[in-house]
Amino acid sequence: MAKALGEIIIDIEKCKGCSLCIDACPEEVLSLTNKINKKGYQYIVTVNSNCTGCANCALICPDAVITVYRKIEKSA
Amino acid sequence: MGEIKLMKGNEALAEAMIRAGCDAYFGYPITPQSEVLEYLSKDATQRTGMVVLQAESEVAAINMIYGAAACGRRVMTTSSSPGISLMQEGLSYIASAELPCVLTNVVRGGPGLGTIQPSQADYFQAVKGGGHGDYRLIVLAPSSVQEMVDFVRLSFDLAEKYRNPVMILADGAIGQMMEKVELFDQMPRKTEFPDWATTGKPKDKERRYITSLHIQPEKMEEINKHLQAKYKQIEKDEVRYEAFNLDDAEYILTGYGLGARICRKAMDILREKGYKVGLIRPITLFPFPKKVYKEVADKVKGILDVEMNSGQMVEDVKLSVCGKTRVEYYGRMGGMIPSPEEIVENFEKLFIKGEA
Amino acid sequence: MSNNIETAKFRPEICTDENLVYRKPSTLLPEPFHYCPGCGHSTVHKIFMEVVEEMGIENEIIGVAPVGCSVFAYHYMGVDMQQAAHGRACAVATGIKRVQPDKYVFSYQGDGDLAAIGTGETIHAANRGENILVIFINNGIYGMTSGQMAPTTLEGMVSTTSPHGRDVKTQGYPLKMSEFIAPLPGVAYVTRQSVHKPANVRKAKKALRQALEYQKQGLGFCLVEIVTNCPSNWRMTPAQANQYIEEKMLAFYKLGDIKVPEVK
Amino acid sequence: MTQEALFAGFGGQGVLSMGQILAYAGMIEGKEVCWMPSYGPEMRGGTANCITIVSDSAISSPIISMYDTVVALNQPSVDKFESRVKKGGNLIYDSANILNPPTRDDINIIPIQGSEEAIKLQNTKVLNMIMLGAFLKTTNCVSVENIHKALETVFERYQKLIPLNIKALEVGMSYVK
Repeated sequence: MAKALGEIIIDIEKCKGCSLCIDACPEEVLSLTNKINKKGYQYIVTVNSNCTGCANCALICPDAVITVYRKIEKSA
Repeated sequence: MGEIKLMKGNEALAEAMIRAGCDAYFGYPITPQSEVLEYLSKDATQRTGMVVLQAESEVAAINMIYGAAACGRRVMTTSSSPGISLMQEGLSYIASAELPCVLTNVVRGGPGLGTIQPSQADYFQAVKGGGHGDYRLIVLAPSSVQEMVDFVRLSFDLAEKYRNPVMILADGAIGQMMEKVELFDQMPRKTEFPDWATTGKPKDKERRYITSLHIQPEKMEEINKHLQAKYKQIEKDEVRYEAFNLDDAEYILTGYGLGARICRKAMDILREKGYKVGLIRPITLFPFPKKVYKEVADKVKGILDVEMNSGQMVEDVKLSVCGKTRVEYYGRMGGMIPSPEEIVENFEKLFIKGEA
Repeated sequence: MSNNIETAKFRPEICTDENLVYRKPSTLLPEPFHYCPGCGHSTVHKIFMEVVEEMGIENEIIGVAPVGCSVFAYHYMGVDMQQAAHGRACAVATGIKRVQPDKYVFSYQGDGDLAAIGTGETIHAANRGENILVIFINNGIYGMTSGQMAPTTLEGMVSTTSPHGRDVKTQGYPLKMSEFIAPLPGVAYVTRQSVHKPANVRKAKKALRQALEYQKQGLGFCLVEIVTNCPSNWRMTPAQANQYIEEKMLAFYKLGDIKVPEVK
Repeated sequence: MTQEALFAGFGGQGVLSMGQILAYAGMIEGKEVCWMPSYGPEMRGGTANCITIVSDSAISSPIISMYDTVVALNQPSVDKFESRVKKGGNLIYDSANILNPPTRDDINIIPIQGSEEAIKLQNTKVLNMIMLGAFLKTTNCVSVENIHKALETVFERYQKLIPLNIKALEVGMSYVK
């Protein structure tokens, strides 16, 4: 069976912390930090490596701050 | 003494409108005056029964004003520069049909969509008649939140006295800032309406009609002559201004609205520096207080006109002094506000150091 | 890579070009959106620019920005654009299209702009069958001027000029512009979409692409209405606002195609 | 006596209400007051500031370029307004998230650990009141009692928030000797 390995890169200075991606992620990969960026917003970070690269977060992200990668790994 | 409150200029204007017994308000959202419609939407109708309606556009709003004013009601609208431009057609009709109404322009920087920051760039439009044809608005320029209140009542009185539209020419800063205001008591709404108003044909009188179309030029000239005579009368009787330190003044600062407030601080700084500076603040921009300028022109070395535009009122100041003294202009445009220090610096540059 | 970017912590080996699934479209300019957190305007800008990038038409399209929150659309959409007076976008777009019929032309308008002050221009452009795309953002409120009632505000919905909830007796009924415009013979395609869920984002993007394809075929006026949120003026979090779309807005503004061109 | 103050920070930090509460208190105290906001289209985030003038005599210009006191709640505000404090005036700032603190030596620089204290009070929204407390103790421009009265007006519909805000005010005051 093939397994999808995903990874995302977040442009934290453009993130406004709206958190829509957190709800959109089926794998609960994302969370809001306590830190704030230069614009004064708390931003999102990844908190685990469960990402499958489904890109739901990037689709819902209004500010296009998320870049998504996905690698299909064939398991034995 | 009336009720004292801390209020935003736009809200104070709206409160004054309710208390002045206004019958109807029609408006459309535009920054920086949207608070007027918002404030009235809260409970104006519950308080006095007045009509408050958000129109679909400024074009619609001014024509709603036309309709309601022609019924003899106390009506008012407010907007900001681009919206006021849209109202010009309606205003020309209203002026021609001699309908009393009050409108407020909370001016923002232009031209075009411009900016939402305070400006005085609509002086020409307001004072010289922004729509087509030979007409004038009575134009009042408040320089404090208190005057936003006081001028509402005054405007209704003037509008009804002369059957002419009155404009309160404020700016974004006066609309948005909060100051202490004393409010007048609630006035009753009118129950009797003028003879000319279209309230349904009276049984024993002629029916009335309101129009600005007079296809025969002879008739249209008559209307124009009548309007011009009215404007002359207004110029004779309704001039209002404020003046400070004219007695010993060697120089005059002049400006209106917010500009005049800033000039007052500049005058204080200049007086501390030892210059004998006075201040003239026109309150009515039409009718323009020509006489006071003419009188000081003989005594002073120069007048510095300060405006938040490219120099519009300065033309009226120059016409008033007829070349008898030097008139200079300093100002900022596009929503920028001159600081008192800037005015002082430019005053010294122009008049003291002589680098014109 | 800039320090400002949170790099992948766990598996950087996945982040290679061949594994790229989604990145910001090149047609979207680097300027950060001025929109509030969670605002649907940003989402629509983003997907529309994706469509432009995918169709490879960034040099053949001219857009019109309205008055309203999206007045700054030209700061973000990396294509030639004009800014129009309040409500006049369809007239401006007509001017552009008539002198350059071989270019794609779109206007991007909010509900205040399109359905209040600009109703006349919108209806007449539609009725003339102007071969343009109108993207109509319906969030039931005036955003830029901070939360006044719009023509599309739902019955009972609170705004700063309907603080007791919209009273249809004195303030009129919410206006379904799409249904209103669809019957006009010059109109080719009318659809209503939303961007409050990932699946809806995909569909909305498809509809925008479809509309541009129709324009290419010269079929006439296309209107893509997108029901979206205004978290700031609805006084909600972005998540609550999207929930409100699901429960309230979509109950009145039904999603789906309202008119599609007849297949010849 | 006249106090010309500027309050600046991110939108949503309660910057405008700080200035308003001061203006209300000044009015209650029988003084002349003027509150002037910077206003813009962006509702959340972005920067916001307001000028509040409290004076014993009539206020001429509501627009000023130099301030007796600047209260800055973030780095952009410190950067922008440090140079706009009058010589001998005060710059009060929240020291959290400040990488480049102010450097002038001809003004009183007063760092307040406002954000930390707000977290201790379990409500980050009271940062503005902590800073206002520091402002009051520094300038003495209105009495604390009148600020309390002003809060009753401003929080007309949210009376239950008043005790927390008063506590925050006190915390801020305790920072200034």
